[in-house]
Amino acid sequence: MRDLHTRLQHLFPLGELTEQRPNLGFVTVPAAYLRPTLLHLRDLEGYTHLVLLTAVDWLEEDLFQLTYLLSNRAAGRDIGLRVKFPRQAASMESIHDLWPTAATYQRELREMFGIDFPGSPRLHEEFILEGWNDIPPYRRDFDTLKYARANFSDRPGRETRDPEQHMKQQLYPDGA
Amino acid sequence: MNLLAPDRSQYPAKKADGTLDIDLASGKYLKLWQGPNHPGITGNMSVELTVCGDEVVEGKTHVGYLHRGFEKLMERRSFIQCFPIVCRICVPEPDFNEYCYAAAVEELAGIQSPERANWIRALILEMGRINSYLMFLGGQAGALGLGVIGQWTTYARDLMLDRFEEMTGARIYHMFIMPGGVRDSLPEGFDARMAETLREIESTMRDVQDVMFRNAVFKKRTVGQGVIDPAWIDQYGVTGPNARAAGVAKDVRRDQPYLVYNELEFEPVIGHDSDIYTRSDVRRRDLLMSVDLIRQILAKMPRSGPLIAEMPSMLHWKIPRGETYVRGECSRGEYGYYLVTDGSGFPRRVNVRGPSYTHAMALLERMIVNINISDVAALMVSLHTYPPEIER
Amino acid sequence: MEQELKPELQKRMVKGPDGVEFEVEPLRDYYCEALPTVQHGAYFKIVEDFFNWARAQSLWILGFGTGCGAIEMRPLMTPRFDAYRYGIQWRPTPRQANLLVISGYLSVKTLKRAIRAYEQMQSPKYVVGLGSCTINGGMYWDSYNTIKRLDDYMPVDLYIVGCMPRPEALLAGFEDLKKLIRAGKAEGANQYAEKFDWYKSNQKRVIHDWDMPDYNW
Amino acid sequence: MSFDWMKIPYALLTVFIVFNYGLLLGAFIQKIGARAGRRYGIPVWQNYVDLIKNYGQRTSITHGVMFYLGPVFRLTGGIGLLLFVPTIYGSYMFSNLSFAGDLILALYFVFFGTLGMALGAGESGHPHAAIGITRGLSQVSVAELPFALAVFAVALQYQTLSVTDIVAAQQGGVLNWTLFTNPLAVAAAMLAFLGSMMRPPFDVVIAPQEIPIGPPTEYHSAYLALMQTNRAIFPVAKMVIYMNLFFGGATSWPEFAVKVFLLYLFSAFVGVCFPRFRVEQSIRWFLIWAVPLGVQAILWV
Repeated sequence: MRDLHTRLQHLFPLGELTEQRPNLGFVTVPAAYLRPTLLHLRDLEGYTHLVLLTAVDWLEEDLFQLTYLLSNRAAGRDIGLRVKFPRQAASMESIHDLWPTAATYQRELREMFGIDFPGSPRLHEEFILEGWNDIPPYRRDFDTLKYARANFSDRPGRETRDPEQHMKQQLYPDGA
Repeated sequence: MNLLAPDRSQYPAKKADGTLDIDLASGKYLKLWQGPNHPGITGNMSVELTVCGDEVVEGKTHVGYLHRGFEKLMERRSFIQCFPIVCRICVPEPDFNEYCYAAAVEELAGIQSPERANWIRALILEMGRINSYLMFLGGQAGALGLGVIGQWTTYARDLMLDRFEEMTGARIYHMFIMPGGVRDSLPEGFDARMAETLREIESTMRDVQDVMFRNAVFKKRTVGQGVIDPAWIDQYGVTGPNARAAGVAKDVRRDQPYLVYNELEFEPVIGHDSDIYTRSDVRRRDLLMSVDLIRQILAKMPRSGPLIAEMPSMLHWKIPRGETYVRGECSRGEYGYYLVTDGSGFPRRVNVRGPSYTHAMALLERMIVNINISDVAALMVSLHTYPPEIER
Repeated sequence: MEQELKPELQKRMVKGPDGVEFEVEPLRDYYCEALPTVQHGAYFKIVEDFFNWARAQSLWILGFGTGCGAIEMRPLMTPRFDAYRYGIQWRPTPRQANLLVISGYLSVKTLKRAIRAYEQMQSPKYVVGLGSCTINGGMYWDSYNTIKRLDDYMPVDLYIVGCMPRPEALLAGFEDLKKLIRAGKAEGANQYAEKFDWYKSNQKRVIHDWDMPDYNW
Repeated sequence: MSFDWMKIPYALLTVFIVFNYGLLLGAFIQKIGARAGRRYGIPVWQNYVDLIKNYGQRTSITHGVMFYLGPVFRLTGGIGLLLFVPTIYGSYMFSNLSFAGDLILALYFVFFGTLGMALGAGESGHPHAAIGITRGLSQVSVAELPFALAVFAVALQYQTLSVTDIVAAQQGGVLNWTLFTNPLAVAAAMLAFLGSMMRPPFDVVIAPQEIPIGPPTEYHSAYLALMQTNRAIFPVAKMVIYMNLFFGGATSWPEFAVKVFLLYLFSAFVGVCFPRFRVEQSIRWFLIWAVPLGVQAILWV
């Protein structure tokens, strides 16, 4: 993993490598260098399999993180490319021409996070949700419980207990 | 026969942006929805077909009918509270969710699951694989009108569910592989009953081979149909039996051995023709290999030792900041969990990578073009797609 | 909340294959707009009882697996449990079915399809809610995309609890449903017609892009 | 010759017997299919209950006149077919109107129901019904071809078009049956028989998976009940024709029951263990296997 990172660092301004396992590493890539890095990894280093493309919402830092996870089957190694960019007017380059299947991931991210991928096919069609009228649901500032309470009626009789309090009462009824 | 060959000249022209120019009002094309309420569809999803005569011109997969927002729900549940809901992501083979989630959590929390638990985990995963394949074989035959195979394999699956039940207490959702280890050991006399079940499954598979795989009509419908070009495998992220049927020995159990697969003897099953028939055949042979693996596991597994690692208090369990990806080879392909933690007691982000995600969307839409309407169901089943892991 | 209709549902001029132009208004042309009415049974009680007996002995389930509970329907059709013995059969089209089994949680997107399937079924028709998630949300009580109470949206005759219910529970549930039908108590279709406005307002509160007629069959 | 009015109640009695026999037979065959899957299957009386339930449905909607007439045509086809051939040879009560009809009429009735169905299902407006109809018509037409050839072979062989005369010619021992006097024609006709029974491998028309469920997609309640009635009568009527033409007819009800049951069983056995052909595959199959047999049968004669 280290040698690959050193090789890549000569070509692209990469961040530090986080070596999660001997065969899995994560590295931060500036958004502008994502495409050349992906191409390099795919065509020269044998990382041909796009395992997944997903986003993480760092609300506190006001950042979105996209993770492109590539796999090299022959070497049994995976590398995750992290791309961070501001949450406002979130937009990212589409990679559906590198991997056709990425279009599906990008459709999902568009719908669930509101990240735009200009040029990706069928991007604006509804993917999972239908008639959604709130902010994209996977964003951290979307409160699913509040939405569920507002939209769906409860059946009376259901109790929700805080696990900590409940266990305290069950195990230490005297308040020890 | 030329009379029956489709006249391709009438197919729609491509527009500049790559989409097809389909004028429904011209009467040449018909829009046809296969699903969500349709027996020839795998689970609750739908394919929007545009057909010209009997040939499909364009197909669009629509999913989202089973979306429950797991990834969001898990963000507001503590690590241990997530454990009972992850298995609900995938019904025919729920154990992979439990394993991948547990392994990801253990890795980030620095917990080592005990040796014996790993063997039991591998056993459960292989049992789940057999179940899933049995469902598949029934579905594949059923999609072509051979209902009797489904009866036999579902019966065999019921036997396997009995083993699950005596082991975990549940038929479908076992909630057995928890972060840190497994819940319980094997019940008494499990080995003997398991051996009996495996024998029964093998005899069912012999019948299935006779009636299904040696059947002239079945061959006629499936050989040469729905071929996955090996070049598509990387482009579309094809994994599992779908890739193995195309001659690419993609098997996470061999490529990146997890649990105890290092100590087991097996060779990934591969096929060469990459058509519907080969994919079914690869799965059948893979099933028999799983039977063999279960025998190996039962023979080699340690019978004593801890089942669960020392765990921190579940109520105040916090995991330091980190991210990881854990994968396993489920019956449909590569199943993986991408887990991000931020130092709190809740996952920051969980992303489930189901194999059907790529198979049922981009790949299916590519493969469905130019096939006969009657083959749509067979093609879709042969990819072994399962919608809940697409939309979660 | 009025929404823009999808292009395929808008009123438009269409040129047919024979070159004649005609106007199409899909919502009006393709659907029947009549609202459901309360259907009374046969005039003689004994005839109605006889029909009810037949209805109970011949339950045709719509093969629509709305959720994960559908996986336990397979064992019901196969040797171990064999529900055919009890006159329970599966039909692929809603027109011919009289029992809609909501097999588990309903996402909003599926709810829309389930309502349509329900409305296309012919009276008398029955609904069985399967699993805890149809009763009060179950595991998905805080999910933004699944409904919590099925009986807000369609008249449910029977709930079968469990997550997921075992095939034995399903068989017992169907036997109970038969008792209800024989006793003439399973009048969900009439209930739906009577409280139609209430059901519709509930449904429209959840389904935000309502792009079909109120009652379509 | 003045019309014998007593024929009418007798004919109705025939229809009634055949109807009940058809319902029970259908259930029996389903049970046999279920046994292959190691199940018990439906109770024997299930078809009656289904029928009553469907007649007892409270609502039904129509899509137009043809939609209503479709099942009626189909039923007419079934009953017509039954009435114009002698159900029981030599019996005054149950040879029905066979004095009037001949083979050509019977052939026509076999097709009549399907055509009526096509019009009716077409009006239902459901695309699945339309697709089912296209498949059904093309498949039935091709399946009819070897049957027609076989029928002509038989007609040439016995130098008559009257079904009664053909049966009469086959009396007096098993070896007089067409089965032994003209085996090629029988083979061709039996292959056609498979094709017209709507069982696998030739049931893509009503296949639930390939497209649900073909022509009856929109049919429900009483319409469906009418079709079920026909489904009880029509196969039996068709088998009566086969029995008369190729297997020596029946001289009594028990003989009739056994022969029809065996014929039905033949198609069920094939059906249980085969998946379906696609339409163009089944057409090709008929053209390659069945039609040459039919042609040879004619040449043989």
